[in-house]
Amino acid sequence: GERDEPGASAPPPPTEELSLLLDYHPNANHVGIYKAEADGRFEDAGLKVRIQQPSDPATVLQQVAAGRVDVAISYQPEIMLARAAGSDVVAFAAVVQRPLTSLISLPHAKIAKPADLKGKTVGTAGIAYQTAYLDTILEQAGVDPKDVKRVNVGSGLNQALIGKKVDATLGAFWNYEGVELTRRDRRPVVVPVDELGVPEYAELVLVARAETLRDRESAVRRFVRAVAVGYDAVKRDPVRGTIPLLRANRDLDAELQEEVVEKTLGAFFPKDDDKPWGWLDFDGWARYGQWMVENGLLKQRIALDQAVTTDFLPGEGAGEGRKTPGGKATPSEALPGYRGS
Amino acid sequence: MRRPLHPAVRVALGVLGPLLLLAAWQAYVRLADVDPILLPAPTDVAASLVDDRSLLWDAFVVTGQEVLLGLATALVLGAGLAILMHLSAIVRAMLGPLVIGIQAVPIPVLAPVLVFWLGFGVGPKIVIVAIICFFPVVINTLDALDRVDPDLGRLLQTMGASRRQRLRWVELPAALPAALSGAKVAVAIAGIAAVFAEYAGAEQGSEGLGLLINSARFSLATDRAFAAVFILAVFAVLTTGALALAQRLLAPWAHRRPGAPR
Amino acid sequence: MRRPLHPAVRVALGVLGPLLLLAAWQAYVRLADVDPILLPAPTDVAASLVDDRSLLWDAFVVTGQEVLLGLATALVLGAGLAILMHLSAIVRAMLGPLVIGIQAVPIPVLAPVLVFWLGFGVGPKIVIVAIICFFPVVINTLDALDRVDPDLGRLLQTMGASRRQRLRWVELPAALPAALSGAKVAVAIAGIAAVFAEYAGAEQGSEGLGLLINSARFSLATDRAFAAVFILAVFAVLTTGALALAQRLLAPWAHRRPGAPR
Amino acid sequence: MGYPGGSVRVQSPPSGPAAARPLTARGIVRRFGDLAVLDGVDLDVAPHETVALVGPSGCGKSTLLEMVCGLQAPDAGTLDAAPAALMPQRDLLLPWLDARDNVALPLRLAGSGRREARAAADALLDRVELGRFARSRPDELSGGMRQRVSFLRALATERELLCLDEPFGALDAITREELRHWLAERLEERPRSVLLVTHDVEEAALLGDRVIVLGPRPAGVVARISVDAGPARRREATDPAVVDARRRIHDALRTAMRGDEVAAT
Amino acid sequence: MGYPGGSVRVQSPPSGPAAARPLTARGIVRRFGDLAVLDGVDLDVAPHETVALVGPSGCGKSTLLEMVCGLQAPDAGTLDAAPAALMPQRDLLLPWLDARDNVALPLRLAGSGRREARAAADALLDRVELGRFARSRPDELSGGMRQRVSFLRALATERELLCLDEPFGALDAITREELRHWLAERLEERPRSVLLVTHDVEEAALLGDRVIVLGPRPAGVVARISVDAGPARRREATDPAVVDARRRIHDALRTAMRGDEVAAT
Ligand SMILES: Nc1ncnc2c1ncn2[C@@H]1O[C@H](COP(=O)(O)OP(=O)(O)OP(=O)(O)O)[C@@H](O)[C@H]1O
Ligand SMILES: Nc1ncnc2c1ncn2[C@@H]1O[C@H](COP(=O)(O)OP(=O)(O)OP(=O)(O)O)[C@@H](O)[C@H]1O
Ligand SMILES: [Mg+2]
Ligand SMILES: [Mg+2]
Repeated sequence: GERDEPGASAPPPPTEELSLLLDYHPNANHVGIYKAEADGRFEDAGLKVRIQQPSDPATVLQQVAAGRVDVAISYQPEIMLARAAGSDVVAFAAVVQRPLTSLISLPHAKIAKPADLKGKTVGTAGIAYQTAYLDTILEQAGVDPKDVKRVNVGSGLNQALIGKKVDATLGAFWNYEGVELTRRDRRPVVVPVDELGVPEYAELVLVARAETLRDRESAVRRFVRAVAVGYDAVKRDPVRGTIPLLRANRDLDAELQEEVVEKTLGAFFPKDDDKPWGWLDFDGWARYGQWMVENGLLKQRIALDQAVTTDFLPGEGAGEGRKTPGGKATPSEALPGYRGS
Repeated sequence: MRRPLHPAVRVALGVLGPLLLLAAWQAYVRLADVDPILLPAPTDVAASLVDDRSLLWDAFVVTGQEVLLGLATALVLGAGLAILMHLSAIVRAMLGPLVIGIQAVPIPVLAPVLVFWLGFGVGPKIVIVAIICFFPVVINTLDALDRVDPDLGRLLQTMGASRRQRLRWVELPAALPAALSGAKVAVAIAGIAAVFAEYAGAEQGSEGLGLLINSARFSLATDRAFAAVFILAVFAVLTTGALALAQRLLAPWAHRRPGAPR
Repeated sequence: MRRPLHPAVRVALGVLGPLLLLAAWQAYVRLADVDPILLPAPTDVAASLVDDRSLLWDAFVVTGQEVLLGLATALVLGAGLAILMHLSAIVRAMLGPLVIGIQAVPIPVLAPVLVFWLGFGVGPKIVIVAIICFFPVVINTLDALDRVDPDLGRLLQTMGASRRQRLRWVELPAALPAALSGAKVAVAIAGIAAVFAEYAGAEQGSEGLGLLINSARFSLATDRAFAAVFILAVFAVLTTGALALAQRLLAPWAHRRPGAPR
Repeated sequence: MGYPGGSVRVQSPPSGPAAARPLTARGIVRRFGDLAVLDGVDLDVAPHETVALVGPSGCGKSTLLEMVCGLQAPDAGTLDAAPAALMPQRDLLLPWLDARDNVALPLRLAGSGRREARAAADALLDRVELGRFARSRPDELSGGMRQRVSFLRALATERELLCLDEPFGALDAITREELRHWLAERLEERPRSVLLVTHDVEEAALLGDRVIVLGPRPAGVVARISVDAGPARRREATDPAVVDARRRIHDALRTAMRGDEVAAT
Repeated sequence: MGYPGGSVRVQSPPSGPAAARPLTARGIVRRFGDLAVLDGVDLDVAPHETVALVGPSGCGKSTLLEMVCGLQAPDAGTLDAAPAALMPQRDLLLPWLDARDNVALPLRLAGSGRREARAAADALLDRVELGRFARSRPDELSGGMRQRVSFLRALATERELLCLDEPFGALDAITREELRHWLAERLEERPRSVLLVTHDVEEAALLGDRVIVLGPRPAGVVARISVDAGPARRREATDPAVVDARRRIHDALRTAMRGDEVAAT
């Protein structure tokens, strides 16, 4: 009941269409978006958001870069790779602030700590940067990479794990597969990669073409604020906040999603309470970029001032955090949403 | 003089075969104690079929539509292209390798480009189903046209038949039975083609069986994934059966009973 | 009396067709300014073909092996099953729906189970390639056997031929040309089948083109993915061409030149 | 399907020393839908006898032969036949075998080795002037040449009963005469029973020990004519007995086909 | 491919009021690989003339007919022919059309409507006693019935030159006689030129205005026999001129095929 009631004579705001491509099938990570939609936040903001889902996460940035969709949810590492490949895509809000990707094993494999990976078989999704996590983890644990057998199992991570074809997987999410396996009483050992020596990064990030941010600045701004309100609402009442997600996606299991939302709540918001929802930590991006360079995933560091902006975030954060690595260089004026500082 | 089976017996056996497989599967899962996330028991799948029926039905409607539209496109374009390649040695030489080459393009590479052009609606799915189903139709039709007894065509030539008339009266009817074998292959694989096609993505609320299978796997609800697969399989059996029937009705002369004289 | 094209002309046209496509594609990418992570220009793909040649070659060796083994399995089992179904109405009624139904099972659902049984080696890939390629062979062979002029078989019966002899002397040779159309379809799709098969997973270091495409896509190295696709396409064109040749050599009677008399 | 009314007995191959009658047919009836084709045909072939079967086009001669060979069943009547070799009306050569292998086929089926069967086939082909076409596929042969190959293929089976459906219809007068002689000769050397369908009345009179004339559809036997002209090998077209048989066959046929007209004249 | 040595001219359909000669062939040579088939054949058909072509099996008669119809090219020689209708030796009925539609086919190809063409076909089928088989597919017809359908199909084309390859070979004597009469009648009503291949020497004498006898392969013309027995429609097998022609054809054939033997007697 917080909406102001403008006079009956006032015309409704013109609605603008905005297409949103999720990173994967709708799931608990998207809970705030559905909440915002159900609460009419997009409508209030004069937006009609068309939600689209891929079945193939690799296609998300392709569609953004090519301009098929206005905004999308993608992964921080992939956005950096896309920039390195010359695509002018820009991250403008984080949906999940920290890594979800985890090392998961089942009790029979007896992997309590990374050092136990020695002589074991690890399944990965064949994604280069995730494979590099394993290198980093092993290095930190002092295990010779040659002593670990790696298997590229594509999208069959969980099946390979459950079929005992691998001793551990690297690539599944602690908040999803981790929860689901626990619920199903498989007693998994789940460790997020950032707890194993991989630099922290934002797992899910809102992204758009720079061109879109420039041309449709206002729409994107309104969109981000609406989504933020959605996630805030979920935080206040996670159980009721999950209902819209479940309504929109009847194939989701209610108990699982509620539990995932519960577990993930903290990761939807920056650690620092002062920062608004969606905060993008430039130092984190820089550290991660450095790690990518060190691991041969990037040939050179990318210009972060072109890749990331916090200009679209709500409240205090808006226009504030735009920084280059080390905070020294001045922000690029070409950056979308730049209003000087 | 072999007797054909009574149709009722045939249907009974057709049901018995899969039932035996299901029984063996059930026994295996129970005895070997296979994790249901990996391979659910048929009874679990059946339970999911019942529990998730409305969900599955909605997804099936989406996928069924993609299958039918894509298949229709494939049949029309496939037969058309085969005829064109049959008529023109130049078209054939130019397009032959292309048609085969395109067949070898994995869907995941193709899908994003199609989505870019056609959006997340039914468009790219129809194109993908059509591409997958198109090839057996082309090859079978073209090969069948090539094998037509040339004497028949030459006889028509003496009657002053135009190229088009020769095609209409001799080559198409002669090639029809073998061409329909290609259509049968196309029909049988159309379902799986639609599943792959849906990996291209979809608009919220219009997910087909392909997406359903995938998200079920993501949620470790393997029984639901198998329930969807079961629906796909039944659909394939029914559509292929319908085409086999059509084959007999459309080309009765090619299916003389072995017992009948002459 | 149409003149067939000179083989050199045919090859030239066969190269020209794809070249025209590549040119159009290059022009489109340049003019429409498509983002290269979606659709790289042919020149970029060519560059990747050169740069990544050793990577691509190693992957091709893996995939090529899967293709050939899977294909051989499919051809042998497919033809064998078709013959069995042709000989026994009971086998046919029982297995017919099963064979079609299995065709409709999406690989991603099947792959983990196969991996569970066969591990990450070449085993599950061969099975998957075989399953995908098997079906066109079965349908085409079976349909072709059904269409054989029954009078020929009956004549052999009067000569006291056993069922096996009738098969050997009449039905198999008569069905051969049409059955080979099925083999052609199988050969053409074997490459893509191998790509899907590799989604079953492989040990690091022995990934084929399918996994290479997959990881290239996640690394947004779309040009490398397309380079792999290009290799697959060329491989498909070559193997299918070889089979078309085999078709003419194995069944010369079915390919009388239209210009020749009688 | 099955045999709704008629009963068929195929004799087991070695019919014993005192060979049974190779063919006994009684009251054979055959219908296709509502088309009555054969309507109560009685037919016997004695051991080593040549029976010629003459009748209007479409009366059911080929159908009868197929029944004798066990390829169709009568709708009523009984049929007791020795295993028979069939030379079908359309040549039915296997397109994928050359002339030699087509002729050798029955030998191969009976278990001969390839080389042996081919040698036998080559010898036969030489006999009908097709030696140089041994390696030609059927689609490289003329109509009459294909007919000869098909004829040889039937001869090559060592069956006791030969069913020949117009064996020489596509041959020129001279070649036809030669083959007729050769057949008569072979039958003398190695006697067999023959059921011969022909449209050539003279041929029936020259080769048949007896001639059975069928009437128009629904066909029954309208005449049984014995040709008392000595062994076929020594008959001449001008022998009075042959000329007489010819006339009688022709008359029977004409009477059966346009009964009233003849009655009118 | 192409026409290495021979030259072919197909006359354009409306050959003008003073119709050109429907067929002029000079020095026709045809080889298949190293098999010399035709070796310098000269052949003319005058307007409205029936020319019978007789020769040993495999001498190249069908090949010659195909060349006349433009389906093959001679290796040497010149050939100038009006558009011709062909009744091929094997019936070549379209298996997917019933008897009626097979006969109606040339009319449909020439642009007639379906109904009209079918009516014409039905009338023709009635004429050869196949009225009740109009709706039967070729595989439900007997050999002779198929031959009649194929014959009608050739007649149904309104071509000036008819090339008939053994049109009555599979018919019984009576039906054959009837069709021969009917053909003669139709040719009188609506004159056409006919090139008729036949193995039946009597038929050649009864239908042909002239008879060309070919020798064995490599074939040339060994005799040209004029039959001076009046119009075909009124000839009888017993006419002295027919009997005489018959004898001459037979002798020519025999001489050509076993030259020495005849010389010896
Ligand atoms: N499969 C069939 N279906 C329907 N009718 C058939 C079939 N086979 C034969 N007939 C009919 O049976 C009749 C006899 O056919 P058959 O071939 O036995 O004749 P025939 O005496 O051999 O004639 P011909 O001398 O012309 O060869 C014909 O009228 C034919 O139409
Ligand atoms: N396509 C071909 N390839 C090779 N040889 C051929 C071909 N067509 C015909 N011949 C040969 O040409 C010769 C003449 O054949 P053709 O059919 O013209 O004979 P024909 O006079 O019609 O004989 P018949 O009276 O037996 O029908 C035969 O020896 C045949 O083997
Ligand atoms: Mg017959
Ligand atoms: Mg001929």
